[in-house]
Amino acid sequence: MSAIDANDLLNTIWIVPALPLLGAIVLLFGGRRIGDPRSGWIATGLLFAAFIWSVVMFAALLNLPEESRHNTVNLFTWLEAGALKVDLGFLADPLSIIWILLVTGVGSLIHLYAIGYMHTDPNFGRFFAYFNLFAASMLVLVLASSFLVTFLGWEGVGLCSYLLVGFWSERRRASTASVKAFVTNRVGDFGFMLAMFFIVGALGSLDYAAMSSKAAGMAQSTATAIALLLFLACIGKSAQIGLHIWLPDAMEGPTPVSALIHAATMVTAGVFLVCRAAPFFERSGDAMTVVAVFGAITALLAGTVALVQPDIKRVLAYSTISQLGYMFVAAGVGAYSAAVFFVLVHAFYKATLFLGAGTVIHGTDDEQDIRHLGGLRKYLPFTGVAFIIAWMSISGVPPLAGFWAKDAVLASAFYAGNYFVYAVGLSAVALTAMYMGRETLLVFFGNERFHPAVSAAGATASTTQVLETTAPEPLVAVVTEPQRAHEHDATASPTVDFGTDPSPEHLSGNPQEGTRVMIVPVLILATFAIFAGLLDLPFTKLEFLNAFLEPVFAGFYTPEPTSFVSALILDVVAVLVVGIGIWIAYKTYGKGLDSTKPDPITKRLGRLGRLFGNAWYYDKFVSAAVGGPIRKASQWLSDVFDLKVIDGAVNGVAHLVVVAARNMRRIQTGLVRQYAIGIVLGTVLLLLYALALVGG
Amino acid sequence: MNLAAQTPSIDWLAIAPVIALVIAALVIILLRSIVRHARWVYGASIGIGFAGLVAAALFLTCQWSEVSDSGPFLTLDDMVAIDGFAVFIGVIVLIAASLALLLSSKYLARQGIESRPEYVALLLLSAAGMLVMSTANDLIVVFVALETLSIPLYVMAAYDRRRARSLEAGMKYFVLGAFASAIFLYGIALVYGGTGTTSLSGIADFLASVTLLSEGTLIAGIMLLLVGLGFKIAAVPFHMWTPDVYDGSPTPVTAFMASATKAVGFAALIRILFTGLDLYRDDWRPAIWALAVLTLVVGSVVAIAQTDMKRMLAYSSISHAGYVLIGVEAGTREGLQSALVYLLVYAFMTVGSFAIVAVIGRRDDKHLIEDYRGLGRDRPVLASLLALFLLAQAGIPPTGGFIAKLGIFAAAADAHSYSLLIIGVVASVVGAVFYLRVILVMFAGADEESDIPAADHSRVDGPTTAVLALCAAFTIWFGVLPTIVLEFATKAQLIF
Amino acid sequence: MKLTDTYFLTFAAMLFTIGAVGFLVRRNVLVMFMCVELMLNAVNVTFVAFSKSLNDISGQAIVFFVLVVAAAEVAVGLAIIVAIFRRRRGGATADDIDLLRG
Amino acid sequence: MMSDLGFPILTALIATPIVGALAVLCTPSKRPEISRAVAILTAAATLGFALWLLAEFEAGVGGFQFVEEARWFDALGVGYIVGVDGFSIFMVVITALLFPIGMVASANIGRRVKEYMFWFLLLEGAIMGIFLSLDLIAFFVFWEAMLVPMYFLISGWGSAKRAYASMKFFIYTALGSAFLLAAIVALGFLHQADTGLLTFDYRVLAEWDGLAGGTEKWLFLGFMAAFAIKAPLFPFHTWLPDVHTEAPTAGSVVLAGVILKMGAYGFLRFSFELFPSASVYFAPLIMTMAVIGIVYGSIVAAMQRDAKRLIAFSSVAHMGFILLGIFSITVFGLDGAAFSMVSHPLTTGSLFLVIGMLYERRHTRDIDAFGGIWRSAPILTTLFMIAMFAGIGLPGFSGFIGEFLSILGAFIAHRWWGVVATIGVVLGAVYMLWMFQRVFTGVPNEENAKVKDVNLREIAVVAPLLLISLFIGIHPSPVLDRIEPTARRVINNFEQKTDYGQPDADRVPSPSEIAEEKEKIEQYDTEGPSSPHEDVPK
Amino acid sequence: MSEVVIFFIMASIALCAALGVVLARNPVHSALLLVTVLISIAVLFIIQDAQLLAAVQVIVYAGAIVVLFLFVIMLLGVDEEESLAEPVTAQRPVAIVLGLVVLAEVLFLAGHQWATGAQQSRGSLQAGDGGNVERVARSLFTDFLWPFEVTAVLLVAAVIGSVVLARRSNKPTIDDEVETL
Repeated sequence: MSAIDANDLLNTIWIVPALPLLGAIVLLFGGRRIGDPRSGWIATGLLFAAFIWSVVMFAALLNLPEESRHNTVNLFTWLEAGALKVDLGFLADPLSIIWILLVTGVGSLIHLYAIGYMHTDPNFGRFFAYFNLFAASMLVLVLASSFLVTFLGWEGVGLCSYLLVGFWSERRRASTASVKAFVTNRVGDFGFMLAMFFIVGALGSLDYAAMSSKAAGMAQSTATAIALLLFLACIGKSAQIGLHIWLPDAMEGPTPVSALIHAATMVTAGVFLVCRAAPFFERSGDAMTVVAVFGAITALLAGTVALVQPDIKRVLAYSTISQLGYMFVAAGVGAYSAAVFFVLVHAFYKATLFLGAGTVIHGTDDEQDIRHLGGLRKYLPFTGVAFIIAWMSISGVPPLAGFWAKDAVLASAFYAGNYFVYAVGLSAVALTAMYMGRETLLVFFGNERFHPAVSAAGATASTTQVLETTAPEPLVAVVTEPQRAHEHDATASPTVDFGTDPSPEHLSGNPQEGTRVMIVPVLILATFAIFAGLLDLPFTKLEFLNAFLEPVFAGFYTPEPTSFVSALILDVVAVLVVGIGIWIAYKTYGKGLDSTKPDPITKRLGRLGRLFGNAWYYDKFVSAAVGGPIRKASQWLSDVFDLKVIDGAVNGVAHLVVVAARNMRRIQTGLVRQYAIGIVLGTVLLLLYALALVGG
Repeated sequence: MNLAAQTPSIDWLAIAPVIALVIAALVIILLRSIVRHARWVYGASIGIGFAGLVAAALFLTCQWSEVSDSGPFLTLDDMVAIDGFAVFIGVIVLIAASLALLLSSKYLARQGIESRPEYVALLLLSAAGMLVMSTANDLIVVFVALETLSIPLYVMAAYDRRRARSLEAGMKYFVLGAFASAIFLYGIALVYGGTGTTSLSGIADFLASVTLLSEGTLIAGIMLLLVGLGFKIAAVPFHMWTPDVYDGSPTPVTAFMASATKAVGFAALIRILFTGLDLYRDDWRPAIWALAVLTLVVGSVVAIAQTDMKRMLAYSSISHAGYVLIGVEAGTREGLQSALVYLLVYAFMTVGSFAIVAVIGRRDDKHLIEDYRGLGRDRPVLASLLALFLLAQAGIPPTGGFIAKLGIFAAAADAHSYSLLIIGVVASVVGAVFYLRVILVMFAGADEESDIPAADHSRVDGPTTAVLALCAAFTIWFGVLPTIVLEFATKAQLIF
Repeated sequence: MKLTDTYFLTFAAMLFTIGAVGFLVRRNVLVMFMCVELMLNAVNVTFVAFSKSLNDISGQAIVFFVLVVAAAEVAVGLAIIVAIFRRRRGGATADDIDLLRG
Repeated sequence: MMSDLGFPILTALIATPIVGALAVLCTPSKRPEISRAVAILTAAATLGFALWLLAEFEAGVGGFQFVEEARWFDALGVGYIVGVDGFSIFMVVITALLFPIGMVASANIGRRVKEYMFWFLLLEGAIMGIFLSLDLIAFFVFWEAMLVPMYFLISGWGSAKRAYASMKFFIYTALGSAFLLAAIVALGFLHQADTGLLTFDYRVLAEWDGLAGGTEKWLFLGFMAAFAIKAPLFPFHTWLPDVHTEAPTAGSVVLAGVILKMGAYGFLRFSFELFPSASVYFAPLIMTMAVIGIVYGSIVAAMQRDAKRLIAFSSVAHMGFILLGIFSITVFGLDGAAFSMVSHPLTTGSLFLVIGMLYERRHTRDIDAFGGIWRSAPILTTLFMIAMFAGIGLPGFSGFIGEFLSILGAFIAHRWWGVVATIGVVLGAVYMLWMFQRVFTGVPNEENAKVKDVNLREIAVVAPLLLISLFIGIHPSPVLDRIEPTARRVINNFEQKTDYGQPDADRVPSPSEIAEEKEKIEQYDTEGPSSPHEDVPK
Repeated sequence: MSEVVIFFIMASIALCAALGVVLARNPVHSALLLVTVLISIAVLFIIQDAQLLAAVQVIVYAGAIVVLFLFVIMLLGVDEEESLAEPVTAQRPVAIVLGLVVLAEVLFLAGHQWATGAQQSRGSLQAGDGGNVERVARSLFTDFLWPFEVTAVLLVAAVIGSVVLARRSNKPTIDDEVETL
């Protein structure tokens, strides 16, 4: 295959997003008719076809000489106004190809899993329509040849996230969480849009090509502004500290959604954007430090919160936030390929974890509280194995994939000289090992706390109902429905599920292992979670990924190990930290939990436990602000300012005229002599004017 | 003794319209005194009345062609000025008189009013006085004409003698009218003292040739003249009779008063100010400005608080006077034209409105706006016509009212009277409030079952139908294709 | 002391004022008419005085028209009053005639 | 340059609805279906003309096309002049589109159908006149005449407080128009005083350059009074919620879709070219008010309990974007505003139509009375959702293009206004999604569970709007290509008549610059990124 | 000098009588005082060279108009004393103040030089043949021919109007109000 052929082939890259888009359209209109399993297979099949095509694209790209491994195909001019011209174009370069492989590959597996998971859902077809639409949007996002097209995908994935989180629309918490997710993301989009405006202002174009060629020559302050604004978008999309509050709530969506969108792909779009817009970050310098520090702090804080969460998916959600922090650390210190590496690896093990959690939930009649589970590896052998592998991988146990990825990030931070970030990241590693250990041990090991025999109270209400009625109201609900929020005053705390003591639920029968369509993807992903490290081992010859990505980040400074010894020392330190984490988890939870007693970790942490459990009270603070002063101010604007002041001014003027009319009408007494007074008065005034004329 | 030799030359064409009307009136009176109780006398008098009006109109046409061909002229020792302006006002007067006569023809019988033939005669005599007024080139003629047109109106206002309201209207109109006339007359006296003549052209010549060192007498006189004329055109603060008199008078009389009297009042005002006191333009313009502002504001605002249809229309007619005053204030040729056009369009709009009021009026002679509730449902055509006239009065395009107002505003802009322009446009919005309220009552109130008894919706008689058709046709026609009338007005210039 | 027109005119103005004020303060319609007559007479004096000082005959001629008008007005005005009295006996008080107002 | 069809198509656009209205008047009252059919046919014919016009309209021409001229009344220098350019062409098409849709959507109007259709068609004729007139007086005639049918529509077929609403609408907007009339008249006569020619021909007056600065500002304010109220610009918006709430569905659609645009159109068409330096002078003020309107409208919208009121306030916010774009005085901003003027009718129209359908089913607009509609009426919900996302400016829908370009223009011209306006984009999602959540999600109560899903007619009413929105959202060039030459013409006018210069980023590069640019990119394509720069992070 | 005396006497009488017209309780007294005013003015006319007018003043005004007044007063039987109490608050002081202001304004405006007009614009008072009567008559029939003719119309209208209004009606009145009038 010659180079020209490869370019021609790459010009068909639009097929990759087109396939799932086609699926989305077909299923949106015909999903109901096509029916339960078939829609799922269509969606999965189309996405898998897209994966195949992505592989073809990958091959085509590899066929190009390294320095010209980028190909832009413009489908048509999207927006042409003034000096701005934006084509709907797709850029194929190593970065985007890696990403589409990830999206289509992991996506296909999760699609497959969802066929089993969503089985018997009344809106099965619609679910897959949204799922496919998400895949298409995500592919557009990463394949885009310009910021605006990326933004198209960016908003598209936000939309799909909204639709999927709120998929079970009759659940109030789900719909609220979906709104929260969308709105919080929009806050980030604020940054994205402003960044685009800045870019148009500075470069006159939104194309990545223009960025690459011109960013280096632009003013540093502008670059910093652009980079920070873009990072704001990333904070929103990737749930970094400040705008992270939507992600835990987004767990209200079906579990495959959490796996695909809120773990593997969409949330990593922020990392993608930082990599894609690296020229700005590089030009700025300061912005990179911000990114790294932000990432490190996020990694640490989210880890602390994950430590005490009782909900199986929320632990994973905070874990995701934390892991995303690592990715930004990597990007922030200039180790872009490490960031991408981490994204890939994280996708594998986090998807495994989520799907595993989904199987657990699915198999235990929607039980999500890890304190009510335990010993499940007996009942869910495959899932259990996969989950444990993923736990090991995420914790960074060598030689699983997670170890390499985490090591690459931390080492880069260290080599970049950012020791603060390194230290914070390292402590987060310990936390990761601890909370994942806690979760895995509580779910798959120890005593079986779900069993009716063990149940102390023997409550009859089903979990879903409990969730519906007594669950704390999420943030947005506080704003929209204060009266309802007051109904649950006792539990009207923010989104963080924390503090309710174990109250075992009743489960009829034993937990069920998932069907085959659910097990297979989990196992495949678990396999990747073991071996994905091979993609980019820290040995010069084995840095496949790094080498592949090299052309994209060519010219940027990359932190490199100063010596083999230092690298080794760092590795050892990391492994030690991981070991400590796992050891603590095992000491605490190895034997399961006594369901009549509170979670031991809260006791051990004391006040800190409450702080962590309430997610540093950040959600509470936001709720209080939005539900309190902001809501009051808005209400005042609406009820007082608009109605009384502005409308009041309008109606007041009208009223004044009417009052004047009534009063003037009263002068008309019907008495003819008074009318004559009017005439004389007029005469007096006219003569007065005459006097003024003559006298003046 | 040699008197005959010095009688002034008489251009009979100049006074022929007046004579036609007077003769018609006299014939009616004669007929009435000869055949006292025959039923046909009233019918015949209406016929004679129309004959007189048509004859007058024909003479006016002749005058128009005369003026167009050989220019305007003065006659009867400069007492009578025949110019385009006079003819235009004459046309308005004749149109108003004809419409009022049409309206009255069945109304009088329906209301059981006596002495109907005399009514026709008085209408004609009043119209004759108006024609005199429109051509008057001497303050004395203005005064005499003013009385000639007013005295029949006083009587006609009180014509429904069995109703206290009608009598009260006549009484108030008369008492205040006499009072205002006395002031007006004092004004004439002072102007006479100031200039030595009462002839408008004489005054103009005098002022042009002499620079007055002491102009106090003259200016005081001018102001008093403004009082007298302000009363006739119902300018604030000389307007207070208007609502009461319009309310109490028989509705066709109100229509006639509102349309024709206002027109000739303005005719006299314009002629005095433009012809006689042209040099004092800068002095009288602020006075007119103040009158216009007061009239616009009071007329528009007080109308909002009215609950009676006729009173509401009375206040609206006051505000219309304000618009015409804007045109007068401009003091330009354009201002004059716009005032003329406005008066013409206003005549149709207001007569149309009162025609409907005359039909809808209840037996007890009140005209509450509430009585119109549901009219849109019961009498859609009538309600639509009233809506049309009201919208036209509000100046909403594409009715004639808009073009008329546009002309006024254009004149103000042309004369740089921006303050009046602004006040005028705002007043027109305030005015829209009360017109719309009536429309709202008629249409929006149609669905609700109201316990207010439906007004006495009598059948619309033929002549009234004709009036409504004419008024509506003109209102729309002028709104859409105003060229002909506007060109007519362009030619209707004052002699000086 | 020469008798100038100022005397007459000032006198006329005073008479006019008395008439006007009388019109405003009296409630009897007939007396109100008489006050209007006072005003008209004041105007007549004015015309005559001006006629004299301007040495112009027209001032005197005009007074005739005023007289005629005054007579006609009185005739009609009194007729109206008679008509009102026909309808309702009682004092000729202007203040009582106030059906129309507002 | 000037296209000529040999057929007075613009007059046909104005006259067809009016003639149709008269025809409707002649139909028997007792056979409403005949009135309805005549009316819909008329509106469809008008749409046909509009589409023909669109097809014949020459893209790439900034000036007026299809100009027809006739004398009207010379005494006041008034003529009948009609013409279209890039700004008006789409307003005409949108008007022609929304009216038949509104009529079809008015199937629930059961009483006095004849009158309803009569007024509706008259309204269409008047609005066409507004967008086509090139004579200021003729423009004003249509501008003011439009009030009457709208007044009758609201007061006759509105809901409970219709009397108040219709009166407020009429008086408040007429008050603004009053100043417009004063300014028009004054302008015409100032021109006459300067040149001796009395005319209200927009093209002539736009050419004229003899206004003193102070006068120009006053006249601008006069025009602004009308346009700002109609648009409505904060704080002149309070008539809008009341009127929207009370108006019948089709009335709301037209009101939000077209009538609000008249204000923005007025600024674009008249204020800019007649008073360029005053426009520049007042631009910051108006941009400030527009930005306040964006944020304020969004916040207040969020607090509404009445669904139509909420959308009304959203219109305040959206009009804020449009006005912001206009007064950025950049090609971006004008493009964006003019594009939004096409897009907003589509989205807000759809929203009003769907809310109207809900109202027909539940007879309430109280948001809290709804809930769980998704289960009972999924297709209706889907329609609403699409309209909602189109409305909040999701890329891919038309709303985004308009908002993006408007804010971009504002950002380039006055950075901080752009920043605040962008906050409005965030807020836009807030209120719409909350409303969606409250109305459509959750478990329906007994009454909401009985809500019927939309029928085919109702889908047919909304779907075209959404499809067009989607189409021009993905492929906006057909619209932008026609708008932009006119936008450039206006900007050029600014640059010629005032010392205004548009920001660099918005200046279209010269061919040589473009070539240079291309070279650079090609260079990058072949050689990769340029050499690393110095300040590398540690 | 004697003219001055006559003027002051007559003017004082006229003003006092005029005040009497306004202040008299009985309308008959007012009418009689009005006659006094009219006659005093007739005297003033004589010293102003308006002999014809003086005569006409006495004949028409005093003889006809005031008699008409008296006639109506008697006819209607309203010749009793009436209260001069003022029911309308402030009407009286306002009227007096306004009246005085008008007077002051006129005097200020015109006072220092009343007659500023052209001399003899329509013929002199003294020149020409014939006496005052003839000269006035000539002016009436030449200069003022047209208003003179119009007054004929005016009088016709007044006659018709008076007759119509004063005629006794045989139809019942309409009680359109609670009978206040």
